[in-house]
Amino acid sequence: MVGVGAGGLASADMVLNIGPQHPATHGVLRLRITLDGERIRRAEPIVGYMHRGAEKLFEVRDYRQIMVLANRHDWLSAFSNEIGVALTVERMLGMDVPERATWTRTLLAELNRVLNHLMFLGSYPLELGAITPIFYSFREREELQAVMEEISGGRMHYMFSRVGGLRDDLPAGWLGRVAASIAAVRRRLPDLESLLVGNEILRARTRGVGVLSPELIEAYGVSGPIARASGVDVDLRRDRPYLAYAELFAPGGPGRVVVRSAGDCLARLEVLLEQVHVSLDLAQACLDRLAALPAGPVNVKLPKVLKVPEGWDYVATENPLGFNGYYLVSRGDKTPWRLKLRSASFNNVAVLGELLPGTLIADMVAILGSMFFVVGDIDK
Amino acid sequence: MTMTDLPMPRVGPLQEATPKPMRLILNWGRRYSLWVFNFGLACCAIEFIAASMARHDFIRLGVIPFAPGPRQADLMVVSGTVTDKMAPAVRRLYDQMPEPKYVISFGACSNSGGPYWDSYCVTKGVDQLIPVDVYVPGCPPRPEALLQGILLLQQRIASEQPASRSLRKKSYADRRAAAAVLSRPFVSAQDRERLAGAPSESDVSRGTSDASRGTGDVSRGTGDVSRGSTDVSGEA
Amino acid sequence: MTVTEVVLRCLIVLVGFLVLPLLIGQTEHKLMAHMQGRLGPMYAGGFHGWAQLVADGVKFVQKEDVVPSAADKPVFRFAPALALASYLMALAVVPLGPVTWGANVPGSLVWVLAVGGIGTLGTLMAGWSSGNKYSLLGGLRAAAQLISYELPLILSCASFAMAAGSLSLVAIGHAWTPWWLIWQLPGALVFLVAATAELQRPPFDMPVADSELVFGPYTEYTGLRFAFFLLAEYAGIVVMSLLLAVLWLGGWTGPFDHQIGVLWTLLKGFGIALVILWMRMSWPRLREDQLQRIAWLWLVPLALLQIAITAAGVVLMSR
Amino acid sequence: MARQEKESRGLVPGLLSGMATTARTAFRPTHTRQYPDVAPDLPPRSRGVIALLADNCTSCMLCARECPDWCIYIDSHKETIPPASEGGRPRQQNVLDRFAIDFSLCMYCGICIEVCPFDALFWSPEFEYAETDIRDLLHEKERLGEWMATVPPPAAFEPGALEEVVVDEPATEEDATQPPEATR
Repeated sequence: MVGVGAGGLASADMVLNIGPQHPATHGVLRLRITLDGERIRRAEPIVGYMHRGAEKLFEVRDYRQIMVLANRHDWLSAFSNEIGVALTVERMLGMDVPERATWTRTLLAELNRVLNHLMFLGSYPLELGAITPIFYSFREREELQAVMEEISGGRMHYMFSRVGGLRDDLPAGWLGRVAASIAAVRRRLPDLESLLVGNEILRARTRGVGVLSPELIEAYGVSGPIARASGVDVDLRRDRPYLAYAELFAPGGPGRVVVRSAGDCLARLEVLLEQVHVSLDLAQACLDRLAALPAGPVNVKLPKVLKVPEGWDYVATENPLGFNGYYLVSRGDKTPWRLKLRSASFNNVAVLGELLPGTLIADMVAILGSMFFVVGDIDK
Repeated sequence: MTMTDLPMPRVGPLQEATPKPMRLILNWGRRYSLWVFNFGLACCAIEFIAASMARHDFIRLGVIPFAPGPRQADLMVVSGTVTDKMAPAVRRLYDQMPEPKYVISFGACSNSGGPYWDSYCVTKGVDQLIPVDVYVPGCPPRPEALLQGILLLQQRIASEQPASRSLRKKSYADRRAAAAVLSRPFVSAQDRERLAGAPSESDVSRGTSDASRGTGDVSRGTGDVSRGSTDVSGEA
Repeated sequence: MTVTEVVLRCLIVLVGFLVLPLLIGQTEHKLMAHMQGRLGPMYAGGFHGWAQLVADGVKFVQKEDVVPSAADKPVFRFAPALALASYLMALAVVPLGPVTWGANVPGSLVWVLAVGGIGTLGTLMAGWSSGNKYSLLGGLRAAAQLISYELPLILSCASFAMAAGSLSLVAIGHAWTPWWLIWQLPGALVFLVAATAELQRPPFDMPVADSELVFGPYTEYTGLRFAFFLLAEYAGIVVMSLLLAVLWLGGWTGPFDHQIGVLWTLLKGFGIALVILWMRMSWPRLREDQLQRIAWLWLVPLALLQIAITAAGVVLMSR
Repeated sequence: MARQEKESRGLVPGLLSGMATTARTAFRPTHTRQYPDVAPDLPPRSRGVIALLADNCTSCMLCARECPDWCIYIDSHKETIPPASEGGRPRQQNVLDRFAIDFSLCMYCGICIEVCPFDALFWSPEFEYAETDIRDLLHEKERLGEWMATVPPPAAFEPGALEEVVVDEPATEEDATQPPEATR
């Protein structure tokens, strides 16, 4: 027990606002915590500061315009969001996507996953006080973003996938440059790992802190690396494969699901670190396959005005932060009647209310940093 | 528009006595020591962080990102979507910053609402809340675009007169406004005589491209100032 | 010691007090930059941004003088002066050479440690008077940390004093022998860790942890007062590294020490300051209770062990 | 593949290996590209600014209609051209008066460029047009024409692409080899 002995000074609880604008919260999550000294009694995440009403805007946009808006709610995995919308519409239209497009999409999705994880591998130690890891992880991000920009034109919002495939074909010599950048990232990753893995101070700050039990994960619908760090072995890329994951996650393929059982902050960090390696293997496998594929188109000729037949559909994809579901209801005209996004961060943050009581403020920062979430993904 | 002279506000002890060479040193100091306050909201915040990282490293220009809070900062880079729920926080943080302060609006969302221009809960442009010095276009803009915006701001600081900065205290529609906004008439000179010359032409042109819009008759802000909210209130 | 000599020495100490921290600050900028694969300040002042901290100073002078309404005004205004004065007085007695010192009082080691305590008071005053919850938390953390790290600091200094048989830093400097490097090693390590905690430098910067409590006790400070607190932090690094250089690395002893003794002390102090800066760039920060645990379960026993070794050594050598 | 969990490590190595890494990085060359002095090398497809080829534009308003942000303002009027040879019919022609893109609103999605049937709009990697006044971000057609000079030639495609994907001039063989650099 820390600080004043039990039943010591009669001290009233202090309500502290870890504000909408606070260095620890990525962006604008607000936490109202009730403190007794430095120990947290009650914690309540207040969301909505980044709610931009994207789902309402979807109702007045046609499917291409939705695609370029749907990638902005989780701004660290923009391409994976675009694929979600594309897959939903393609399944409702019964359209089959050319093989080269599917493999390129899988390659770009995995590169986007590495970019997402690298961001958190940099920002989480920053909250624990280590300044240097974020510089190394962003050096790797710049490497991959140069390649993504070459094919799509954008560094963060690629707007590159369309219903039925991709917007353009691959630029000349691009596959070689992707292979070179993957090799460069793999070569420099040990620098970042040496600052994280085995660092006694980091281990002291995160081992056994913020343990997330599998029951809590089931109760709150937490998904993604956070769930896998607590032993819940679920990964949509393997359990309900989409794009080209069926072949990649087949036994003997490069894909494997990284699981830890400890469920504390350090386990979440380790899952993230190992998933970067897995995603780099997957990207390399996609590269080899793309080089071997015969020449073929990258998208399907679309009608002048794309109308989705009446009905509804739900597609869930494995976004870097967790399950990302798209529930599309169409009344058969140019714009959807309703497009609901089920985003991973909303559930991941909801579990904070259960996890934080009883911890210290320093632990609160460690837990908050280890629940990998993007505020836009919460509020959409 | 008559320029009302204003009492010189208390802005740091050395502001009043500014003979010319002294002013150059003061401007040089303010120019190369812009403590930026990491006011990241949305996707542009990631590009703002990328601009402070190894590849682009805006510390080279003297912009130091380690300002922990608004009190220690003098450059506020608004990067990301300013929603109506976040607007009071933006305004408050701006007020908490000590006086010689500058604002860069980074990205389409903070310039004018960007992709969320028709959203029910997004503030269409952060300059409705706080006076903005430099607008950086892009969605999200490249980190180099932020560096160019900072260079532009630094040139303005270098040529700044203490008097012009003192106008900042003047309120504009009960909001503190940038000297730049106040010290020049809303309708620029050549616009005014163009308006006087062919009154119908610019309104007609705005009208036709609206009429041809076709997909819905949302009437966009049709004033000469491209967005409705900071419309010309007729005191040209 | 004529009056002019005293005034001259005070001026030199003041100039040293204003220049050395800027040097350390600029070194931190460039060292941190190159350790993170980037260039650091380049444009301020032309060649490699040498004038970055001068530009910071010039800008902080022009900032608005903000005193929060909820603040306890007189205490709020006076806190930075206290933090700064403590390190100024400490620097006065740290000898750079056999004759180059600000003041040569017999108990100069005790003086340095006593004056260090005032810095704690300054931080606590800043935390309490700012009328901001984060400052309050930061201030209390700072107080707990600084008090619990006074003890290991004093114990390790005691062992140096015992080894030299005198409390005067100049005498300790004279009594230094290379044998001390091994003999006083644990004491030096305890001193280094305790000094880093005393200065609230990473990995012990919980009170000013920017990701938890915005900037701890200094959250509400702007302009010149904030610059004073920054200057105090860097001045602290200068004082502590020079102190360790004099105590453990023998200050001005080294080849040609008669001619360039002072240079040796500065070089050794700069080396130790580099280690303190280096720690900031490589390690995360500890948690508050772990910090206390290290102080009481690791540093104090180690310092006591060191005193036992020193005592044994002194007894053996005196026979 | 990943380094296995080193549970039983001594106290010091983890901390020292971190310090060793930062020290090693300190002596390696830095990654900084000094922007104002060194221009960044941008890929040809980089979405910096939209350039307008005014004489291709027939003011069909497709781009203005498809743009999600409605940030394109077009104004034109009809002119009748006297018959080329006598006895012919006078022709109607759309003359472009005003073509403005408001870059403070634009979300750089590229739908207008994709949807333009007459190839009048192009991407240019140019990005240095920050303004101190938001109204200057409204680029009229003269300014958009100026950006045309910075538009790179269309990039060649990967050999895997189908040949019949026709670009406005067929991707000849020789520029498929060397990676196309932007003209900046």
